[in-house]
Amino acid sequence: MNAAFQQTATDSKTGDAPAILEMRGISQIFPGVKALDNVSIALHPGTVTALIGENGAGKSTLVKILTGIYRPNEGEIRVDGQPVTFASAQAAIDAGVTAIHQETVLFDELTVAENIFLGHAPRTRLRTIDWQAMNSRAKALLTALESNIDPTIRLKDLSIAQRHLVAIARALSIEARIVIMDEPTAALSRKEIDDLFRIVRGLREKGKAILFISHKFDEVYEIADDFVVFRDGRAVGQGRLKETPQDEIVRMMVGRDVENAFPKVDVAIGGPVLEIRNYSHRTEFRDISFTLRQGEILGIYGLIGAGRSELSQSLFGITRPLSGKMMLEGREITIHSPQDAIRAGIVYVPEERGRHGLALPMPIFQNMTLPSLTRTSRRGFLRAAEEFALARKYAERLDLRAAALSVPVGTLSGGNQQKVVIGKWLATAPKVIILDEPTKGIDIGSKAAVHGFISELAAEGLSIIMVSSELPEIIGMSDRVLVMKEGLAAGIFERAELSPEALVRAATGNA
Amino acid sequence: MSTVSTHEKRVIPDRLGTPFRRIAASWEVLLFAVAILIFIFNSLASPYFLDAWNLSDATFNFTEKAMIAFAMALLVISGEIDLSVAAIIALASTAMGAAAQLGIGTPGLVAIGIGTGLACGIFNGVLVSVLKLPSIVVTIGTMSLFRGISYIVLGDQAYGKYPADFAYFGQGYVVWVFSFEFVLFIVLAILFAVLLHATNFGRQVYAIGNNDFAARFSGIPVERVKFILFLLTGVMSGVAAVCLTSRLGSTRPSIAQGWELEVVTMVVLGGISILGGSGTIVGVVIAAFVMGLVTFGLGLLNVPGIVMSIFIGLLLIITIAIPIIARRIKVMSSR
Amino acid sequence: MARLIRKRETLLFLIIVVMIAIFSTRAADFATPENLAGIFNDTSILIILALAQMTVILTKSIDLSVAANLAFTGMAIAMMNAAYPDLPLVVLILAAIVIGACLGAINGFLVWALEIPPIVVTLGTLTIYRGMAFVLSGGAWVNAHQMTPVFLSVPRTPILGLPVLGWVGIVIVLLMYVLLRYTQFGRSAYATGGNPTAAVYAGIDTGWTKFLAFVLSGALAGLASYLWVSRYAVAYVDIANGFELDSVAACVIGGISIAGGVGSVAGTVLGALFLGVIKNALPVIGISPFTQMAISGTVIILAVAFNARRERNRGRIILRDRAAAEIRTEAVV
Amino acid sequence: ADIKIGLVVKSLGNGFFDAANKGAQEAAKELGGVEVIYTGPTTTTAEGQIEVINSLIAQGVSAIAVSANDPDALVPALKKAAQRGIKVISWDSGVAPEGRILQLNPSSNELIGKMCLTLVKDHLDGGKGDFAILSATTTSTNQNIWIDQMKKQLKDFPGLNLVTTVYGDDLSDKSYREAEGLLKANPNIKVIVAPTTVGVLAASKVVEDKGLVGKVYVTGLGLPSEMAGAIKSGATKEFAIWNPIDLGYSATQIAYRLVKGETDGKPGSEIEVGRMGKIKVGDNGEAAMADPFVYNASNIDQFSKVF
Ligand SMILES: Nc1ncnc2c1ncn2[C@@H]1O[C@H](COP(=O)(O)OP(=O)(O)OP(=O)(O)O)[C@@H](O)[C@H]1O
Ligand SMILES: Nc1ncnc2c1ncn2[C@@H]1O[C@H](COP(=O)(O)OP(=O)(O)OP(=O)(O)O)[C@@H](O)[C@H]1O
Ligand SMILES: [Mg+2]
Ligand SMILES: [Mg+2]
Repeated sequence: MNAAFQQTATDSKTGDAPAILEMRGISQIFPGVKALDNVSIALHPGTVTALIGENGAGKSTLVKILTGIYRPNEGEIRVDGQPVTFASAQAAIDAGVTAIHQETVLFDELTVAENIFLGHAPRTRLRTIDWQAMNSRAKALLTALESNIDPTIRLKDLSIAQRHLVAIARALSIEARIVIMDEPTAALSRKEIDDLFRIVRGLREKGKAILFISHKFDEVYEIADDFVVFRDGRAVGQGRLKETPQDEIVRMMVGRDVENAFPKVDVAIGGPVLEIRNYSHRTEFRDISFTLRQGEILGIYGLIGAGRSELSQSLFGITRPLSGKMMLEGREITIHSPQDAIRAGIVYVPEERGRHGLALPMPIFQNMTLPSLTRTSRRGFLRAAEEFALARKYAERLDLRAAALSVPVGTLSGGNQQKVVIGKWLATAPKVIILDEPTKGIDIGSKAAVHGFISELAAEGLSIIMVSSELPEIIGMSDRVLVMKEGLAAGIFERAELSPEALVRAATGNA
Repeated sequence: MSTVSTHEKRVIPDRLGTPFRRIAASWEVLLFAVAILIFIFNSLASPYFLDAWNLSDATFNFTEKAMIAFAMALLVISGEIDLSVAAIIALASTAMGAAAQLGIGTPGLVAIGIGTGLACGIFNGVLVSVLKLPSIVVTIGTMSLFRGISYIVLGDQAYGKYPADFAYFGQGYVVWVFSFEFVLFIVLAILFAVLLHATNFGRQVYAIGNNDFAARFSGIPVERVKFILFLLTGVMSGVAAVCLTSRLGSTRPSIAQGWELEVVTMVVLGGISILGGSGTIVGVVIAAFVMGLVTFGLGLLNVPGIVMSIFIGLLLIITIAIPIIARRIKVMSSR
Repeated sequence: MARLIRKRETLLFLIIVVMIAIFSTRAADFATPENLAGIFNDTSILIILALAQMTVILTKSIDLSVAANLAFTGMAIAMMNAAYPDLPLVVLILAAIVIGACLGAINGFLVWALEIPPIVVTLGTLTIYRGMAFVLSGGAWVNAHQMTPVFLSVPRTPILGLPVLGWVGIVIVLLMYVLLRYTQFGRSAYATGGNPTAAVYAGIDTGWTKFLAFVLSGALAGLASYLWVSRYAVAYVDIANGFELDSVAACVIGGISIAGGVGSVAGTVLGALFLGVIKNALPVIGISPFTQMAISGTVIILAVAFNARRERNRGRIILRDRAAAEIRTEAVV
Repeated sequence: ADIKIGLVVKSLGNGFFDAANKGAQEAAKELGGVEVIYTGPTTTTAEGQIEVINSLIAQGVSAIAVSANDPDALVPALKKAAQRGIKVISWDSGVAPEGRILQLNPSSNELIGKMCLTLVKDHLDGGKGDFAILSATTTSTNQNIWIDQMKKQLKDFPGLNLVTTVYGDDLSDKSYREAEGLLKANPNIKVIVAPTTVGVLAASKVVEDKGLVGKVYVTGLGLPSEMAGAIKSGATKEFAIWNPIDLGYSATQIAYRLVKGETDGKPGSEIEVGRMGKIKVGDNGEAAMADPFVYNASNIDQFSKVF
């Protein structure tokens, strides 16, 4: 039996009152990934428990189990000491669990009030939905969050940050004893975070058990009482935050020295390769200029929704900028489509791997050769041997782990999927590679590999744009960093000037 | 070039399992088994079934629809659909009829028939891939529009008087019992199988159907491919119009009424996922035979057409449901 | 005001009004209240079927079997009426609703439990249900004189100038409005189609919701079958042939997104009325019967194009609002 | 049975053809050793009929008697049948001469056209006034012939004014709307004549619903069983139809004689048709059976039970 399990189950050294909710020996297996491995944790009333772990450690998976979206392969959940099964999301809600999910899973076409109250709307005496009560209660909830969003407008008319507030309001609208927050602050500015924390403290006083997930240590120390650290799907440590210094937690999280995760190699940086002048988009970004030199890694940092992905996609020809100039190796070019970009040697590794990067049901080799079919075919006819050869070359170079090259990409783990995406672009021999959140949702081993690989590509003379929301990644990997805020450039920082404080200040507009 | 990892090199095989096992587990094999069963049933049920000429006559039941189904299969794999195919036949046939009245010869008529199909395909293609409208509703619209034009032109009239040699496409035989239509069907089946399974274009069709974002992000000209597919479907409807018009020797605006759903049924029965991304031409070919065999077999027993369609409907639902149920049972027993 | 005009429904309503105005210049008494009531009455069945279709489309599905369901159910109750003239009408109407709902439940079950795509399921049941109508009747017709007078007369009895048929249409519209706006099921339907993942997260059983939508669609088709058979005083296998596409067209014209989750009862009703007005007007203003089909096709394409154009060109709010604000300040300066 | 005769109809589930089948079965029993295969498509399409004809050819029937959905489209299929030694005749709705040996008209087309006009005249006060035609689909062969005949003979009926012709496609709802539109657009119309049952039924429903009974009349060709309601409501005073039982009977008889080689069916020949006596084949290869018969309130009850 796992040591962590014994710890929680037997002597509940964390928390004072008996646990409201206990998870014992939970395992969750996805094709190719064991997202959770025999995890046991307990949540106590009046306590904020921080769940800490690297990307892909399994935090969100735990949340989804607790909210009835996944059914774990092994283990049991107890509420008030009674074993329960969360057969559906509704069952979890009925058992008193509410959650703010990491992705804002809401309804564009419904109103704000409805997004908040869907599934538990106030009813009239005739059991019909009471829109008036719903709107006024939604208004009250949003006001408590210091937001003046009109509850009757449709969600599609809100900004990303406002959507997050709606998601928070939704979680709070459910009368629950257990409140789970999966990175609720990621898209919020400092003021909104303060409002949220005020509410969290209120909940704690009312005796709710709160599970709080965040990558930001300052926030964790500010709001949480206890902590649990996940690494590679296992609970590797827990305790009281007051008694545990940050570097100890970081060590548990990463399992080794942090610097290793960012094997930045110093390379000689050459002349300008890509110059962007006054790039503007009608609605997404405005007036962006920068220069990318050979062998350079240009980081782009910002809050979620700052417009980084849109900027990257317009460089790749997915969306068209309204105005601005692009120069590649000194020549001005215009890019109308991804085909143009690929021909010019600019490629893009998208943020949403599953949605934009891969055709998940198709085999690995077919995904790998998709942009370079002209290389593996003759006169438009496919040649399987050539395709396998090309796929094998990059699979081996990236140390891809797969049962065969003909298995669907969807069966691979996140890190290996990312390798396929990167591999398919390397096969086109690009000059500039744009990586949008290259390590999002990738497990720790693959992550270091991806970082090492990025460094190596730079060393080979490739120019790299790396969009990332992760400060350590940005700081660890970039030669220079462009910070974006609400679609505008908020500053460019040289490597020497990089510090978490400076970047966050630029990205949020306050300290 | 060095590798990043310090791991020793592992060899990833190209494929898993033997070719035989891969094929044995496929939809096409299931469907083929169904076809064989129906064949056996038919031979037992009717003494007239096993006769070369009778079987040859029976192929006319499906050859024209199957020609459209090949193109429709590609379209459905790419995630689109065209419900206007039968209306295109009507319009193309009307155009040929009008031309025939003007004394235009057979080659001209064929060109006009296929050309009309092409024009209709382009029209659909523009609406879907340039204006980005949802194909299922757009083609419900063009379905009325195309046939409507036929009605405006022909009204209660009919075109007849096609040149004598025009009859060859629908009534001629290449060798022995093999009709021109059947031979064309086989040739087109091979062409479409090659196009879908052995060319870059076919690969792009699959990629678009599996994930058209990812396809776009991989530099595939998604709109252009879809446009070409609509155009191809239009052309194939034009070809089917030539065959059908030649076979009937007359044109009325109500020609080929209701064929769109039969073509879609054939495509779906052939194992093409209506959600896009998977399926093969072999499947469609077998489905064409299955539908032809069911219709002909029941026809020999003088079962009314509408009762046959019950069988086709059941066949459709059951053959789609079987693999799903089988998978369920497998998952349940593995739990 | 600006917001009012921006609404699709208002626009569609205006278009219908303009159409009626144009038609009445060609046919003098086209715009009289009696005639308009007549058109509404005539369109009621399409409205009911379109509302049935809408509920299903909202959940990201489609029901191509509504018309076949109508044909089978209509045949079944017409035969019941002919065979047992003593059965009270209420029983027959209930039977129609129940039979329709059962056929809908078969669709719903296949979609829910086996997760077969709805278009495949209903493509199959479309032929099966109509075929069953043939098997049931042996192809024979049930004619007016075989039906009881009550069976025939109730929907055409006028109340306040509008026949009961029209009133049934109005009641169904109101019920559907309440159902979709004020009940858990209605909102679940929007959620299921609007964002299936989010719906699951919100505790909605999306499969069950689809099932219910199909059952409802079937029940409404069943009700429509009685209205149809009684209105046209005949039942045969081919009744309402092709009506499934009309019902989809009405939804699309009314702004229901075929991708699910978007649309309103008012839109659907207006979409159906739009088709109804055209269908009724063309014969009256002497448009050749042969051009009618092309006209309705063109109208559908234009409606789809129009709806889609309004959906596009959305961006993120921050810059959009900023751009709008700048334009406004520029205008002031 | 050693002689199999395929009786192919425009569509199954049509009362008229079911009645014709009754007659055909009667003839078969009378002749002995004959099996009649009653078949047809379920919707009135030529493509459907071709499939049915192909399966009859495959079954090796001795004769095919067809009522065609399209006079030209069936010709190739029927020629193929003839090549395989099958005797082909058409009845009711004809096939182009190349496709058949002879065509058996239920009555002569002139007579039917005249009958329709007479019915209209009888419904009009003083035999004068406006009327309109509500037909089936725009492609139905015999309806079109009859409408042609009516137009040709209109000069013999001074005072009758044909306003327009509309098509209800043999769909109840479309016919209903067309009839409604007709009356709205042309308030002077006093009679609607529909040479198809669906049309007469739909138009009489409109007359009834609009409260126009006694002001506007509907007449035309229809089956007594289907028309009984319209007569009862008063929307229709009288209508006509030939006897479909006799038609099916005669078609079967003729097919039998052709198979037996008792006649070649060439123009000018006379064919023995059992209880119907002799039928003479005209110069155009067409034969006519008998005059249409008029039904009204006095005899409708009796006949609506028969067909
Ligand atoms: N539906 C799924 N199918 C397959 N693999 C999955 C699925 N969901 C999660 N995973 C994998 O499980 C692992 C844990 O993912 P999870 O989202 O729980 O991480 P996380 O700790 O929340 O990371 P982050 O901090 O980035 O949110 C990852 O390797 C991820 O790729
Ligand atoms: N107000 C908004 N309304 C609708 N969609 C939005 C809005 N803001 C952002 N988005 C969408 O959210 C996604 C994230 O925004 P974007 O990619 O431009 O920003 P980012 O800085 O890259 O953030 P991320 O960290 O999510 O990558 C994009 O797909 C964008 O279109
Ligand atoms: Mg997470
Ligand atoms: Mg992004």
